Amino acid sequence: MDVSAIDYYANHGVSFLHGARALSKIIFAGLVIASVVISNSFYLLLAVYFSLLTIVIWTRLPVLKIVTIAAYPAIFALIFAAASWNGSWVSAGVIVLKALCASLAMVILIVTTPYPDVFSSIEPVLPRIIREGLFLTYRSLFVLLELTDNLVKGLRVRGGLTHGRYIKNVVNFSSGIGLLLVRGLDLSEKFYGVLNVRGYSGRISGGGRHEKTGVNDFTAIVIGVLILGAALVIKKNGELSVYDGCMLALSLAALVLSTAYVVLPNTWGRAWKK
Amino acid sequence: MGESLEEIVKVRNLGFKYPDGTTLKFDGRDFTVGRGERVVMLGPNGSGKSTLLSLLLGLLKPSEGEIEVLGVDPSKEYEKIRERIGALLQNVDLQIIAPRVWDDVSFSPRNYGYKEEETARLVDDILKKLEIEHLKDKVPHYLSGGEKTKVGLAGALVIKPELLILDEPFEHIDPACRTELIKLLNRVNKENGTAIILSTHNMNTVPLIADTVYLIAEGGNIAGKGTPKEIFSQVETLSKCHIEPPILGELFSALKKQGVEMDISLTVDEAACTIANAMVLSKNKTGLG
Amino acid sequence: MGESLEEIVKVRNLGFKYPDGTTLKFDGRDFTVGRGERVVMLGPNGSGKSTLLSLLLGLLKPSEGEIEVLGVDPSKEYEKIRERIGALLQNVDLQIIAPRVWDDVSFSPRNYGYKEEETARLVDDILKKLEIEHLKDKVPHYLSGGEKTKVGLAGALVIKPELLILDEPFEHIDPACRTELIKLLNRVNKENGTAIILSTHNMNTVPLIADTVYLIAEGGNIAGKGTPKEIFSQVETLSKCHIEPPILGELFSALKKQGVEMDISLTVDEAACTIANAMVLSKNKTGLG
Amino acid sequence: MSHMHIPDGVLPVWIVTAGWVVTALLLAFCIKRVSSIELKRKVPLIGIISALMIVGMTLEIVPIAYHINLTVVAGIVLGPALAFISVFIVDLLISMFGHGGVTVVGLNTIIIGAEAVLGYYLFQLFKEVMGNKSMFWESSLAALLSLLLSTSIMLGVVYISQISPEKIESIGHLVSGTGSNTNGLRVLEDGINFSRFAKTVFILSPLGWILESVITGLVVKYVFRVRPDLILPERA
Ligand SMILES: Nc1ncnc2c1ncn2[C@@H]1O[C@H](COP(=O)(O)OP(=O)(O)OP(=O)(O)O)[C@@H](O)[C@H]1O
Ligand SMILES: Nc1ncnc2c1ncn2[C@@H]1O[C@H](COP(=O)(O)OP(=O)(O)OP(=O)(O)O)[C@@H](O)[C@H]1O
Ligand SMILES: [Mg+2]
Ligand SMILES: [Mg+2]
Repeated sequence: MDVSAIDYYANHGVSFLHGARALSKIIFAGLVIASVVISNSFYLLLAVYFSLLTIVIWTRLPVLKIVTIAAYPAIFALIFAAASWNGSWVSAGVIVLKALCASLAMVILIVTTPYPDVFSSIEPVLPRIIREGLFLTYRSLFVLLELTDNLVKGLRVRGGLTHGRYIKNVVNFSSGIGLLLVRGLDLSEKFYGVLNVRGYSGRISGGGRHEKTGVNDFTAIVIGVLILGAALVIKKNGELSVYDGCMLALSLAALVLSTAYVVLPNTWGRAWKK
Repeated sequence: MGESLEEIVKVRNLGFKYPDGTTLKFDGRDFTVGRGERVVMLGPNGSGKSTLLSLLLGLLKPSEGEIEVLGVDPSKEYEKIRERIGALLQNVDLQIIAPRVWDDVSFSPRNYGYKEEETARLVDDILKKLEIEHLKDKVPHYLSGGEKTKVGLAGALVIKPELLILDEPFEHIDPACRTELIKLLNRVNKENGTAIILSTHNMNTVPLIADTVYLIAEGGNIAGKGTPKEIFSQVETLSKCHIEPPILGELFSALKKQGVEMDISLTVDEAACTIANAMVLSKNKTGLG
Repeated sequence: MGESLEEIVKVRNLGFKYPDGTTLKFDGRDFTVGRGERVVMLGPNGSGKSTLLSLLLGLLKPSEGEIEVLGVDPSKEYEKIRERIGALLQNVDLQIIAPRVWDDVSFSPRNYGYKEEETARLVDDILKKLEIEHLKDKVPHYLSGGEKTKVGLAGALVIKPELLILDEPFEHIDPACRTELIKLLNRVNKENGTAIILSTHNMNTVPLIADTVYLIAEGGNIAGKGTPKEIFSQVETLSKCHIEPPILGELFSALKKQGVEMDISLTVDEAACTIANAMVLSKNKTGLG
Repeated sequence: MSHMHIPDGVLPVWIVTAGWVVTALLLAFCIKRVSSIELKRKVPLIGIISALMIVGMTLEIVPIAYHINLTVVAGIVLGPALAFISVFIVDLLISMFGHGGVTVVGLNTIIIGAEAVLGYYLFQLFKEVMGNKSMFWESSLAALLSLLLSTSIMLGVVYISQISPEKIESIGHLVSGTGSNTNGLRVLEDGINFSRFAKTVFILSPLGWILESVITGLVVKYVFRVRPDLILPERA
């Protein structure tokens, strides 16, 4: 979970998804997750994953990094898969793919949408303390990340983290976390002062920016609808119908073509430019 | 200067005690700020500058003495005057709370219930004035130190306050940026008649930004008050407050020691004039004699 | 000075790229530090001073170029030399790790496996030298800014390093404390032959603490190298780096503009001498003429 | 991996929904309790502690899945109601970062929130009983126990999820049919072998528990030495 990288991509990317409104992308992610939840077809899930990969490639962000970030829940899914092992790789694959697809859909949302926009879109359904808490958490997160960076540097320079001396490292590291906590509480006092002085009465964000709905939003939602549609069709017709094969072939083709078009002219590493 | 002005801040015999027992007593002299006055507070680390500013902002409640800001007691009725005060606390990083620069600068007007168009107009105005329009949609953690200071300042200035309170605004920013900031503050002071109270450890900026200087000694004691020139010639009080005069002040005292007596000037241009004149004079004098 | 000394830091064509793509190239000139040399880095916000210091400390891995500190590549073998280097990074607050001052100052020797008596002796020594013995049992959290800086410095100096690296050590501390700190650093430099590399935005301290000054321009470019006097007379390079010369430098250029030409002096005493002499001279000249 | 973030799509819809409902109710209860206190002061506090938990999660001690959570520390510093709210915020945020499931934010909040709340009460209890000077043992034991309990809750959730109405039939079918695992636990056709799942979790988790509780102990000990007012009940 590389928060700084995620945030940086969201704020500095230029793809069609970056140009879409937050709400459209939330709907897109919702549709994908809905299809993941209802579907038990290995082939369909694989097709969904390929489609999502295609989208990641089209965002022109570092593909490997994003896929790695989104792969985290797969570790837990693997435990579930191992526990429900019935001799079939396919059903294990279904569990892992479900986790992978859902998480990649969320990551696509968050690496293409700056957080204020995401939060503003879900604001209406949240109680005030959580809404404000979300904004301040995110703001504090970056202040703390910088402090953490400083702290780790300090520990290393002063011999507090040494290769191979695990116990000492853990003790020193814990002191560091304690220090961070104490500093953090000071910071919260200061935030409180600032809120007070600036007349806080329950409005931290200025709401979403007034963006226009455009072709990008349409594209995002249509992709989502198509995926959900496919899931529904397959659910109705049972697994391993002709549809599965079609979906898989289609998504694979899209993936290969996109890779050829977007990535190969550059190189894997250079696809992302500042 | 400042004597005949309406006093918008009055502090008398103020005392404050932190929960851990640290006690500060701002006695010795009254602390007053006139309308449109530019006041600088100097004092050693831990003398209580930030504490005094927090008291003025109603963030702390005095344990004794009187305090009046824009006619009310800030610890009781800050809400009444908060729309007339802008503030920038120590550590700008924490000053910026909202997720985007525009949201942050518009924070106060939105919370004070200004109309949407009014807010937009005020924000655009101040962003233009501070030349940071291009930062409008940025997320604060991608701003540089100087930019953060400016955004914080924009948030404080957006409601055209009568009083601006700044705690060490010049730390961590490079000299070029500092000079720009000083110009900006002076412009705001002149155009809107905004009074400014600020604390700093940078003595050389003092002559550029202060009408009146207050010296705070250890424990909060208000040990001196005067124009920069007056203050920086009170060598004893200064050393009592662990303060060194700005370089030019030191230069003139060093010259005095060497037998060259001149009027103290604290800005470079003035000082150059003084010295050049003195040379010409001494030439002439010898020439005459 | 410094040319004939053994070079303990050598940096050539160094480049570094942050994960987000920000690229710094420390080119234009080699960056070298001799044994016992006092080096100051100046540059605008975001020019890469802190990055360069982190590279020297092996905290970051260069993406290109060569870097050698005390004979080894710090990004690979920092553990070999770390007992010979002391460092204090930007933001002292987070460098004071242990819950008591004594624990903190003894942090490095304890982690490097020094014997107990040895550690105790070293710590007592440095506390005495910095005159902060009375803080021994205090919780660092409650110390003043200046005291914190001193404790941090004690923690860096306790192992008698050959090289001391300080990132903006003078921020947030009052002038008296700053002067004291400068004295202290100069004493350590003289007594132990410790080389010092520091970055600062406070131009007026530079002449007091620097043998050599490096100017870093935007993007890491090493735009200038020289003694403080040399550097501060290169007006063009300075303005390229958004740096203003120290007040005395400005004074002498202002005097020059007014037709009074003198050698630039950057410390108060020197400047006073120069000016006093010039006056006497001009008197004499006119007297003679 | 001191606790598990349940991923999306592995549990049946009904229990996921139930998780949201229960979390919503608990949140409503907590918010009600908090809003009587001054909200303006609490929001930045929640923000900072939630951020600290997320920072903890980004610092992987043993690579891949062992990171610290600081939930018990959050519980001790914030008290139960605020800690629960804070855990919800953390879960919501990390689900966006692809770190845990989205649909299961409700369930995960219950599990991890329980950890924080239990941590708080256990710590208070041990503090009374043990009266240790350094707070190390109190807090690390509290952490260890609450991790054990929250893992049990998680296992409970997974177990309950097996008893879905639609599965009841198949259970009957199984019992009469091909028979079950040797240890007598139910093996569901499409579901999870619960005993195998529990075993895996109990094999993988203890390393995480121990790390987390040692670090919790050390952190609390540190905070207690530096700012005892944050740990002791006198705090405002
Ligand atoms: N929250 C606090 N609890 C206890 N003591 C405090 C607190 N904040 C400040 N103090 C103490 O009050 C005194 C005044 O502190 P203050 O921050 O006002 O000084 P200052 O003049 O702003 O110093 P600096 O120049 O370092 O910013 C100091 O002795 C300080 O240690
Ligand atoms: N962790 C980071 N990730 C990305 N970019 C960074 C990071 N740290 C620094 N930078 C960027 O690298 C450049 C150099 O930063 P650095 O902190 O070295 O500057 P500096 O000279 O120390 O500035 P200052 O005088 O403000 O301390 C800046 O543009 C900065 O934004
Ligand atoms: Mg202060
Ligand atoms: Mg720096």
